[in-house]
Order: sequence, then C-alpha cells, then structure tokens
Amino acid sequence: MDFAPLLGKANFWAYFFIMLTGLYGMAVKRNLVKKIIGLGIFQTAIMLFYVSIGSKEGATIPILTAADAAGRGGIDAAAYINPLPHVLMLTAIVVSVATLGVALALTLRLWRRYGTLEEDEILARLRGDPGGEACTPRS
Amino acid sequence: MIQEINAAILLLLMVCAVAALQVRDLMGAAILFGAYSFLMCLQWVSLGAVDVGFTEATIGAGVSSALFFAAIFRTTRRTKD
Amino acid sequence: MHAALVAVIAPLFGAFFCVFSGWAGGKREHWIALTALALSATAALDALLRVLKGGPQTYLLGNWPAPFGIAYTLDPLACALVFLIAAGALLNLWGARREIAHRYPEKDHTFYALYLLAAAGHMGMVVTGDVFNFYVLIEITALSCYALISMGSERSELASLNYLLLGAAGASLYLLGVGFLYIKTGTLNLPDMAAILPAMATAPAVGAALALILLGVAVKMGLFPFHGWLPGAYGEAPAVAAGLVAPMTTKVMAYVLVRFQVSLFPPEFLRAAPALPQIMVWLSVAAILLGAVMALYQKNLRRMLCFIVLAEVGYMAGGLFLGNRDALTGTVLHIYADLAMTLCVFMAAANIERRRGSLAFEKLRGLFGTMPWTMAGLTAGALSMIGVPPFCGFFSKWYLIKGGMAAGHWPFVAALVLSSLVNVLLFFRVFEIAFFEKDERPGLVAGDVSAARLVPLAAVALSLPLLGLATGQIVERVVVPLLAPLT
Amino acid sequence: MRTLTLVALTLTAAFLFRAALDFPAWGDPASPAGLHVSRFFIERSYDDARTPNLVTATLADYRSYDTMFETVVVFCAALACFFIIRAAREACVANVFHYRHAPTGLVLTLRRGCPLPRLRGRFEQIDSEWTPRSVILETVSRGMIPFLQLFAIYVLAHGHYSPGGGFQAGVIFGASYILLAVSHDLRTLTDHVAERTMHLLAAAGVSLYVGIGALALWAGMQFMDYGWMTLAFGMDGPGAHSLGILLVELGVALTVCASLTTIFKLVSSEGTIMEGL
Repeated sequence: MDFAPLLGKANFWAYFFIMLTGLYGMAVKRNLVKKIIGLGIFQTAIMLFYVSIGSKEGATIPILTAADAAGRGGIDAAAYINPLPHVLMLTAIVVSVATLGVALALTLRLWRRYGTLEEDEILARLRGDPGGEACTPRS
Repeated sequence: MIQEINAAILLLLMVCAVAALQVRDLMGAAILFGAYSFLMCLQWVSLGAVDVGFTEATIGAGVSSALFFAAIFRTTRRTKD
Repeated sequence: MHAALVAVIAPLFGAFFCVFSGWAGGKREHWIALTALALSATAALDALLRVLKGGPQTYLLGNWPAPFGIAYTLDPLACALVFLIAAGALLNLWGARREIAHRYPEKDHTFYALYLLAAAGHMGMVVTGDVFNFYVLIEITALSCYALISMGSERSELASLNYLLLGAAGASLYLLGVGFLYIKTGTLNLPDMAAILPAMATAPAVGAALALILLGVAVKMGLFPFHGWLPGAYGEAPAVAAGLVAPMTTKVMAYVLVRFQVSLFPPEFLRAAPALPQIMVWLSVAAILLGAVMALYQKNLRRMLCFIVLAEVGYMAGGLFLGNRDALTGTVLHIYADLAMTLCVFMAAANIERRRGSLAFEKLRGLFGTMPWTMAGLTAGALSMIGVPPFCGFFSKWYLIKGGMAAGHWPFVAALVLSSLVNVLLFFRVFEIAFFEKDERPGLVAGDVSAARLVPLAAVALSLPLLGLATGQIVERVVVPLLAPLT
Repeated sequence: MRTLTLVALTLTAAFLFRAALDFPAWGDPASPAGLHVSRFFIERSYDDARTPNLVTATLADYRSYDTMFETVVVFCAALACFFIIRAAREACVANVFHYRHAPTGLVLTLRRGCPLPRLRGRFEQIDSEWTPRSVILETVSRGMIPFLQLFAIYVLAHGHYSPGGGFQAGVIFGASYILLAVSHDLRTLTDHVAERTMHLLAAAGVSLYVGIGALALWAGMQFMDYGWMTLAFGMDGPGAHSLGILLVELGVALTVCASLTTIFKLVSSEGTIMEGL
C-alpha cells in the first residue's frame, strides 16, 4: 500500500484536529472565557485550512519580483502562491477580533451583574437558588 | 527542511490549543492562546502567506491577547474547568 | 442597476452620519435613520420594477468581470425581499424615537447606527452573489444584532452571549464549507460555482461542503436542534430590536437556503444522497411540533411569538427540502408572508409593551377596550399566522400542504395542520384575556399609543391581505422564473 | 453531555477526514484553487493596478467590496462594545479623587466637593491609591511609541510593494496607543486622544472608504471602480487604481486604529473610560 498520498493529507487532518479541539472547548467548557478561547481556536484553525489551500510547491510569496513587474505580460502564475485565500483570511482575522471584542464586552456585563464567569452558576442564579459562594454580585 | 519546521510548528500548535483549553487558570489560558496565535503566524509565514502572518502577529497575538488580559484583569482568573 | 447598490449603501451612510451627528452633539439621528431607510426602500422598489421588466441582472462591483470580482445577482425574488426588509425596518423604527431616547440616554446614536448596520447587512446578504462576501455580511448583521439584543431585559445578556457563541460557530462552519467548495472548484462566485459543481456532484468533498454549509445556515436560522439561542435572543431583546431581527434574520437565512437549493446544490448530488433531504424534512417536522408545544407553555406574549417563529422556520425548511415545485413555491411565499406577519405581531407587541410595561399574560387584560387599534393590528397578524384567507399566511400554507401531499410526506402535512390549530388556540387564549377580563387597577394609562406608532402598524397590517391577494402575481412573476431551470 | 459531545465530534472528525481524502494533494500547483480564478489576479494585477503585492491588489481592488464590509465589521464592533458596556456619564464621575505628589510619591485623597489642589504641576491625578509606577517602563514606552507610529505609516504607505497595508498599519498604530495605556494609565491616553475623537475618526475612516466607492456612481461608473480618478485627476488607469488602493487603505487604517483602541479602552476599564489596566 502506498502511504505517500495519506501523508500528504496529514496536514489537513492536523487542521481538522485543531478545529475540533476548539469546538470541543466551546461545547463542553462551562467558563465563558474558556468558551471564547475555544471559538478563537476554531476560527484560527479554519483560517489555517484556507491558507494551506493557497500554498503551491515551489512557488514564492505573492509579491511580484522586480523582473516580473518590469516585464510586460509574461508572468507565470505557477511561480506565485495563490493570493486569494490570503485575502479572504485577512478579512476573517479582522472579523474574528471584532467578534472577540464584542464577546468580551458581553462577558464583562455578565460579570458585573452576576459576579461569576461560570455559565452553570449564572444559570443557577437565574433559576433563583443562591448557587455558590462565588456569586456575590458587584454593584 | 521547511517541511520539518512545518511539522514541528503544527505539533506545537496542537499542544498549545489543547493546553489553552485545559489549563485551570484563565491568565495562563490567555497566554497559551497568545502563543497559539504566534505559532499560527509562524506557520503562515512558512506557508508563504506573509500578509496574513503579519496581520495575525499584530491582531491575533497582539491585540487579542491584550483584550483577553484586560478582561481577565477586570474579572477573575479562577476557573472551574 | 445602481438602484440595488443604493439600497445597500444608503443605510451604511446613514449609520456613519448617525455617529457623526451623535458625537457632534446633534439630536437628528432619528431623522437621519428614517431618511436612509426610506431612500433604501425607494431604491429597492426601483430595482424590483426594473428586474420585473428586464429580467434577472448582475451588477459588477468595481467593474471586474464576474468570477473575478464580486457581483450581485439580482432577480425578482431578491429585489422583492430587499424591498420588504427596507420597508419593514423603516416602519418598525418610525414611531420609536421617544422609546429609544428614553431607554438609551447618551447612547441613542449608537442604537440607530447599529440598527442601520443590521438592516444593511440583511439586505447585502440577499443581493450578494459571492459566497465569501455572504460570510462577511453574516458577521456584520450578527455583531450588530448581538449588541441590540443584549440591551433588553435582565436575562438578555446571557441570551446574547449564547447567540454570539452559537452564531459565530455557525458562521465558521459555513466558512469551512465554503473552503471545501473553493478547494474543489477554485471559485467563489455563485453562478460560476453552480456551473462547475454538476461535474463533480458525487465527490465526497463536495458532499461534505454542502453538509457543512447547510449546518452553518441551519444554526443561524434556528432550525431544530440548533434552536437553543432563538427564544432567548428574540424573547429578551428590546422591543424595537426584536421587531428588526425576529422577522428578518430567519427569513434571510431561509432565502439563502432557497438560493442554494435552486442554483447551487446539483440535482445529481441530491439524488446521490437521498437521506439528506429526508433528514432535513424530519428535523423540520420536529421543529414545528416543538415550537407548537413550547408555545403552549409560555406565559408571556413575546415568548409565545418566539416559539411560533421557531415553528415557522420549520415550515420553510420543510417546504424547501420536500423538493417539489408546490412545496418550493410555498416556501418562497412563506418567506414574504412570514416576514410581514411576524413584523406585524412584533410591532403590535411592542406597542402593548410600551403602554403596559410588560407582555406577561396578566398584563394584557382589557386591552381591546383601551388599545383598540393596536389590538386590531395584532388580530390581523394572528389571523394571518393561523392561516385565514385572504391573509397571506393562508396561501403559503396552502402551497406547503399541497407540496407535502404531492411528496407523500404525511407527517409534515399533519404537523402543519396541527401547528395551525395550536396557533388558533394560542391566539384565542390571548384574545380572551384581552377581551373579556377587565383590568381595574388604578393608575393605568388609558388610550392607545401615539399615531406615529399606529400608522406604521396599520400599514403592515394592511399589507397582509394585500400580499395574500397578490399571491397569483407573485407566483407567476417571481416563483415561476426562479424554478424554471429546475424542470 | 460531555460524552455526547465527544461522540458527535468523533463522527464529525471521521466525516472531515474522509472528505480530506478527496482533496487535491497538499501544495499541488495544479489544483483547481490554484488555476481557475487566482491566475487572473496574479497575471493581471500589475497591469491593472501597478501593485506588485498581489494580496494588496486583490484585497483593495478586485475584492474591495468585501474589504469595505470588513472595515464596517470593525466599526460595528466598536459601536457594539460602546453600546454594550459604556457606563452612563454620571456613573463615571468618581466619588474619591487621588492625587500623587510626583517627587515624593505621596498620595492625597480628596472626597467629591473638596476644592481641587492648585498645585497642578507637581501633583498628578491617579486612578486608585496604588498605581504602580515604573520610570523605566514609562521612559522606554515613550521612546518606543513614536517609532511604532512611524512604522505604522511606513506599513501603510509601502503596502503596495511589501507585506502590509491598511489593516496592519491601523493595528500597529492602535497598538502604540494601547502601549501608552498599559505603561501609563488610561487617563494619559484619554488626555492625548479623547473618546469623541476616536469615534469620529472611526466613522471618518469608513466614510472615506465607502465615499471613494460611491464617487464612482457620480462619474457614471460601477460602485468601487477607481476609474473615476482618471477623469478627476487626469491620470492613467493603473495609476488611478493604485491611488484608489492607497486611499481606501488609509480609510481602513483610520477605522481599525480608532476602533481597536476604543474596544481596548472599553474592555480594560469596564466601560468607565477612567481606570484602565
């Protein structure tokens, strides 16, 4: 059996592993900051997947060399890495930091109201029982 | 050679991702997340995505970490999981 | 076709001007917002008329040819939805000036800016023909909605954070699916992709991509079992914001599914994986039943409406995946009808909340006596949701049931009928409280809300029978051209 | 719950791993992604926009509509943070004022209503009684900040030829402000750049971007077509596109810098804009 193509896929498998780690953190962790970190890991792993789509064996970074910029027309597309996934991921990075800012702002609001970052303690407070000793609301 | 560096960074990335979620201290988790972002930026530069790596170094490892630190400083670093 | 573009960027400029005006100490944000939305609605109407006359068009942004730059795909379906969104956002905001100034002192300009950004995001999602651009617009819409929702009742912050986490995960899954499609096809343009995909319909990666996209959109749409965020987010949001997001977001996502179903998912793919539509229809049946049952348990008008919205999502998703012509027609009709009627009932609920302070059932006593006009609006919306002719809800349900029968999917038909009956029960319980029980508490403000809030409500309520009577026109001029390539 | 999640994730993993077997080989130059659309960007970008950095050309010209909304996302996030956690103005007026005597480090505490000390030059207002103060940190940061800002401007201006552009420049510029806030305190930053200025700058950045796109409508062209500059400034097509890219990147940098600084201020002070880290 030929293992070479499988080895080529190992990169993709590693990306998927990181993605699922992030998803696991979002689903299972009870701490809100942990959930947000999980979301960050998930988003970044998707970006890694995209960037790897653009990579080409034996190509250089997507900035034209002086020779290619001077010569008219004869640019070999295989010599440069595909710039499109990079553009998309620049957008995605900025979107992820925007989401992070809003999520942290909401977390701070929850902290101000409930004095805890644990989701189960907040839910307990909402149901009306005192929850734990950590639930001292800050004015 | 670049393949070996890639593989090593990828391995460290996985370790950092798991550790950032498992460590029982939010400040530690935020620092590990910053390390994860920085390793990601290295990985992208080695894949030839210089612009994306640059942005991740400033936004992911820089501003995101600062935001996390600020929020944790304002709240608590204790966590149950 | 600059009109469609103007419809999207007018609210953007409105948002910027609101921020300028707010920080320069002005108090003109309300008028800026109304002007921007009115301009947007006019432009959308113009685009709709042009498309109806001249057929579907593309608008090339930056004048770059289609698969390379970003292009709008404009057809009657999209333009009509953009018009409804712009007009709905305008009417919903019309009479809310005092409420916003009172609830968000010092921050009202930000409220208007976020409201306009959310409206622009919804419209942009409808017209864009680029799968990645759609992701960016999802995020704009979502971020502004999180902020708007979080300023409601005490529980709204947690509801908003839950919505944020689930919504961001859903959008990321969509992004991953787009990545799978991109790695296989090398393009991001919707028509271009649709031309390439049939050749590789049975490839596992394409199947995975479509499944991921479906999953992501289902999460954003609140389809069972990903509905966890929906009742909390819409039920706890401030009244004005709920009137924007509850009618728009789920419907825009349903529209996107229609668009993907009709033009992107290759028929060969659906034939190769017959289990997928079946699963989706069963999920829709579950969503309809769950929404109906949970609505019965609610003790608050707005929360009850949220669970009805949940059931309506099931209607649209089910009709979409039944896959025959009647069911698809029903889904398209229901997108329009549900937008209008959800807007109607949420606006009426906002009026009641403004007067009574809360929407708990015991606060609704004697409303027919004190707020006759608002209750007339609520009644119109309720009759439409139940499905009484000539209101628009009847016709879309009719087509959905016909489609269900044609496909032989009896559980779906049964769930639809059952949910309509439950709607009858729900609304008549509300009417009973509002009509027969008298509220004798002292200090209750008598009289209806101001005309600035009643006139928009009347306009929306009147649009319900009009949309219903226009069903034939809509089917002939919007749905038939849309479904033409399928046969 | 935990086991259920693990089962679901394992199934997803199997599903994704199966799908990955169908992908083109990793780094394959002949994959569809490398051939179909992207060739156009690589081969045309210099002739179209005279920009050797293909990412900048694609970002700010071919897909400038996307980038416009990306900038609006950042703007929207700043507005959202402001809307969510900014405290009311009266809640931001402290009851107790602390003044530190600069030479000795002695702290003076005054209640509201007391006359403020007249010794402005030698006393400085601080946030709480214990604000750590490190001369080394402050001096080093003050020395670094101008260079950071200069580098940000370089990154913006040189984005056509080297990695960088509006986002990176905006973030670096914003980071210089964040460094100021971290090394001194938030009050120092607010004294330098008021909250109002930041919001106006953020709105000005996005307005510049969308405005440049909309001016094309006025010239009868498609939205975001930089070709109108050929008519307005009398330059050739690629030059106009190059200038257009620079201008929109400037808008991006303004918005990103102002928005990220605003978000940091709000998060680090819990919405009061008084007391930072």
